[in-house]
Amino acid sequence: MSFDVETVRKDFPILSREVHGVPLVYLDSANSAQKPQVVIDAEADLYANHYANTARAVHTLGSEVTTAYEAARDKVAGFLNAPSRDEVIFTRNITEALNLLAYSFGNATWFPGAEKFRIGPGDEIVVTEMEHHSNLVPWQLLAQRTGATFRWIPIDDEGRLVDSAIDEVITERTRLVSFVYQSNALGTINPVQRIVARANAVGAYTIVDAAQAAPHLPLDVQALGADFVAFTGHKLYGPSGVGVLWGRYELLADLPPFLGGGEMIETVAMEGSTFAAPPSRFEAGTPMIAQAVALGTAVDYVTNLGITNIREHEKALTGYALEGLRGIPGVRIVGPRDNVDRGATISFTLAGVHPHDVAQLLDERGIAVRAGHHCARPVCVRYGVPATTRASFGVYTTLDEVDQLVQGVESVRRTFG
Amino acid sequence: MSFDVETVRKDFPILSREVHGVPLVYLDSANSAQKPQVVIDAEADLYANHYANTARAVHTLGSEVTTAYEAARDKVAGFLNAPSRDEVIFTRNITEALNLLAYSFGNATWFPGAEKFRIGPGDEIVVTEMEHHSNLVPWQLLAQRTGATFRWIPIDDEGRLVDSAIDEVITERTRLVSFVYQSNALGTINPVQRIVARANAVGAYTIVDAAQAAPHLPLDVQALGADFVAFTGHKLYGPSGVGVLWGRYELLADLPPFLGGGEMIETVAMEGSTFAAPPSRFEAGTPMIAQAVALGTAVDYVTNLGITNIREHEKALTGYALEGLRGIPGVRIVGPRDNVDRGATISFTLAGVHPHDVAQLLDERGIAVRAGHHCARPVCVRYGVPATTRASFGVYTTLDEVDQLVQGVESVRRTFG
Amino acid sequence: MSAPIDSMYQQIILDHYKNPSHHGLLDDFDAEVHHVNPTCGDEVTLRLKVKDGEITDLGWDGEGCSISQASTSVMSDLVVGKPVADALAVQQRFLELMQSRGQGELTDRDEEQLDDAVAFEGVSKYPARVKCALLGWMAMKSAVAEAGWADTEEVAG
Amino acid sequence: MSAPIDSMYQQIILDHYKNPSHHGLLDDFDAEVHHVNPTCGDEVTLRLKVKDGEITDLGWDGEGCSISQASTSVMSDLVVGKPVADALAVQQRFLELMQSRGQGELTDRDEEQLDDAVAFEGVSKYPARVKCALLGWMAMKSAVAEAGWADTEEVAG
Ligand SMILES: Cc1ncc(COP(=O)(O)O)c(C=O)c1O
Ligand SMILES: Cc1ncc(COP(=O)(O)O)c(C=O)c1O
Repeated sequence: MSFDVETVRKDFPILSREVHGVPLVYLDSANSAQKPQVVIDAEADLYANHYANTARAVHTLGSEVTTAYEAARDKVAGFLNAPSRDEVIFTRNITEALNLLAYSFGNATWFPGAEKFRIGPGDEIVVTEMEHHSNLVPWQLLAQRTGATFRWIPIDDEGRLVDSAIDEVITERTRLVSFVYQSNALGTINPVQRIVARANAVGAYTIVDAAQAAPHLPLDVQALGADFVAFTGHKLYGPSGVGVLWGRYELLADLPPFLGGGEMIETVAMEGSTFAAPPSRFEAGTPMIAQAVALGTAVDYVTNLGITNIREHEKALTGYALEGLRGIPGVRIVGPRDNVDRGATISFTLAGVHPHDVAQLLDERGIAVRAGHHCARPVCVRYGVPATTRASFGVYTTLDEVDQLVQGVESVRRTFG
Repeated sequence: MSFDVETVRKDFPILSREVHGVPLVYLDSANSAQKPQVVIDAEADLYANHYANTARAVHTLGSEVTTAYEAARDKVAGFLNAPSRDEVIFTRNITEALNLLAYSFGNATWFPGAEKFRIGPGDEIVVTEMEHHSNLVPWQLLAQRTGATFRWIPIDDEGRLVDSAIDEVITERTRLVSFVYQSNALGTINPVQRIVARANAVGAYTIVDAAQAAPHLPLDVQALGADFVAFTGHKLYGPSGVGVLWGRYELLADLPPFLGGGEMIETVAMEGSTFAAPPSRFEAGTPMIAQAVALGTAVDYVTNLGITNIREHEKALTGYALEGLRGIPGVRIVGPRDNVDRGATISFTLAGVHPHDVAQLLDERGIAVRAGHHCARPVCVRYGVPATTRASFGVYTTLDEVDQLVQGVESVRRTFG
Repeated sequence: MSAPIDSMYQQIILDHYKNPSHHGLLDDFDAEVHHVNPTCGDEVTLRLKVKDGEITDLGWDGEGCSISQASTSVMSDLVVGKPVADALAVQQRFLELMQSRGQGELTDRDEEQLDDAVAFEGVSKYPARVKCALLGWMAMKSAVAEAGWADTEEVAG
Repeated sequence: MSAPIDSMYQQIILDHYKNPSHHGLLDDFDAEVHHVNPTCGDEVTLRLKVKDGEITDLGWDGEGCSISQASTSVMSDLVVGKPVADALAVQQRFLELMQSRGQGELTDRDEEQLDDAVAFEGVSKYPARVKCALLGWMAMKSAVAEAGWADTEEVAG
């Protein structure tokens, strides 16, 4: 590990908190990550010293805030290795980014010049069985609106996509494939390039849900090769309320608008309106100004730690935790059991104890983990469990915290034994 | 005035800033308001001490943050005098709130059980000629999607709705009337109850854009009588990135969903999904957690000052400013000239000088005003001007600042004279 | 290594979870209801018999966390053999306790009335878990209504 | 009461705004373009004549703020009578100055080349106004291309 975790921890004020009289052990970063002081300060400083609305004012504050907002766009473009800053669209979260695409594709039905995005009866929309609801429901709804068929690539017992199904499910009828890079429920890292290659071969658009990948893996949109990639700020140590959609400029340029309103227009008349070029076309209304700026700070923070250092750090934690948890009688890992092609997120069940009870008892020891279906209910259905307990790690997680997790689960087992 | 403006000013850190070496005179609150320290602290405190994701975790931080988020909903419900807290939906901004309605009405075309919201050819959607683009473009797009007819109530030379047109334009064919309470471009306060009564008489749904009303006028949804009311947080001294949609529960209960994703579902299966009750149904994905909480703080702040005190304070400022500006040769007020049924927003032109030049020269004196079409281009078209200069006031604005504005405009006139 | 003294998981709760009372569905019943907690998926199916204004028997089956299962068990012990009015009164008191956010003051009378159910006091501090604790109680209330004994006033009067 | 010394509104700008050069459209021209700044609605229509690689005449009409109108006037003075290559070189230098965000260093050569246009240096500090200052210059560049003299290299060589 090329960064010192104890130094990193000092950047996060909440980590000095106690819970039930014991120090907080925060193992719920896949749900939402904690914020370093620099990110908190970035928002506060903007409000206290430079705040105004963006892009709409000629006065000094307006100019300062616009510069800060657009600088955040540059930072995100750099983080994603995007060919152009105009390909970076700020959204509320990744959920909005994915719905933006679903609605813009839907609007292609009637929007002039957008024929190439049209989807209708006979066409197929493909996702995977391990999607987060935010990358599943928008496409189910789009299929219902357009009459297209909704299909999915199944997962195997180890929590991986069934490889042969990739070629079977993605066919000449497929118009669009939207899939997760790293699963939030299983930890699985999917073969993005393999899927993109298959989709390209049949002429389907590709969308990558990088919500869980962004904080943990290098995210190079040119290397991934997909048409659209989205992530969410709050999991990347950024503030709540901001996310990002990246898309190829030549596609964004023809994609119909989603939300109508201020700043996304070219000209408005009562008789009809025309629309601005990307990214403005997709940023209707007053943006999440302070949040986008602070997301820029978060991107800097992560870049400074080094995403490969982070990956290395988390990989060590994951291997150690998998080993510890597998050693407890009754523990079943839901997802890849080995530390290969998987991220720092571990879902498990404990025989005879409901996941909510596991999580609650861990909380009484200061350990914060999540229990539930993690917004990926089909995964639970697939493995025949009502829910799982999930521990997930971040830049501030220590091996000692993993020890506490393992001891905690062992103690839960004995309480219910 | 029952509050002391000098005391209020101390709550806003940015007001001690200088611009071009002179103290900031911020007269652009209608664009976005400045933030009191308590609002800035509310976000920062949440991140530093209580942060986690909402509604998804059984651990202590998750429980604390959920409590804080839901308490903000209670505060907003109180602020709006909403019959039920479940009628309060957090959105990104009012632009999203209005688009949410436009898309949900659009989804009624195919959504089971939503027949009563269906709009199609032969139906009419009505707005006014003074709408902000955010309450105009979504309805133009909805009309295009559904084949409905888009109509509008015209405005007169003084910047008021043509009263007789209210009855002429809203007819038995009207399905939906969406209109602004207080115009951001003209300052006009519209007769909400008059319009709602007419719409009710013909069985049309009513939507009130209260973006400019919320910070300045009592906003009692029960007294207004409309079906839906929306506002935006950043104009109400709250953070950027959060807004509110209020709707009658019995309507929200049947309204189709908008964005699909986490937390808006009841149950998800690959074969199809069902949706949660309001407000969750309309809050897909991780919400603007810290922003909603801080909006709650902003609502408390405004409530403590007292909205009627604020109105009184701003009315005095507006009267004084109208008088001062009207006294300058070449100044034309665009909007109501008198201080009756109008808010603390004054648009004007100065003969022979472009509005951008007026604003820029005022900025050189530290005075921040906005120049442009204020996202209401049809208003400029109506009055045959390319743009206007707009000064707008807030709780922290002083009579002395109004003097500086008037002197500034006079000086611009002489510079170009 | 064990849970803290003020743990939500009182021994009484664990005992009821491991050995639930009135578990298993009745063959002879006046009403059946099925309740689900959509947030976490906990489920309970409950059947009961009412005779002359008294809950003469109750049986249930369920799936979920220890809080929902144990609470249903405790509820069953408390209401079987009681007049409907009394059962609903206990239900009401339990509901209030659960909604007290850890601020509930238990009088001696409460302790007597709620018996084992006082062990759930700690749950009220966790809004996310309150619904778990209430699941069986709400099901009982619905079942009573289903059986035609809804109106407390009337029954009590 | 007047604007500060470092005002964006240098006297030169105000003078050009009040008495614009080459204002009015030509009847005899090789190319016409119409440019609009969508952000603020400023417009310019520009016609020019090119003969033997030299801009022999140029006339324009427009609407908008003093920055866009004065800048177009200054540009006209600078390019009329110049070889296309030189005009485009000045245009390029002006563009750089505008994009310098107030950090542009003006050499003596720049001052000579840009002449009155140096008065717009202050505009570069205001991203929102840079497009205003560039409007006429961009129109000129387009018009030259339209007239068939796009490639600087070629023209210069
Ligand atoms: C009347 C009115 N409606 C809608 C809006 C849009 O608000 P927002 O940009 O916060 O969505 C504004 C302000 O910009 C407004 O003044
Ligand atoms: C894989 C994945 N996709 C999408 C989301 C949705 O993110 P958000 O709620 O920020 O929109 C999440 C997290 O909740 C996730 O883990």
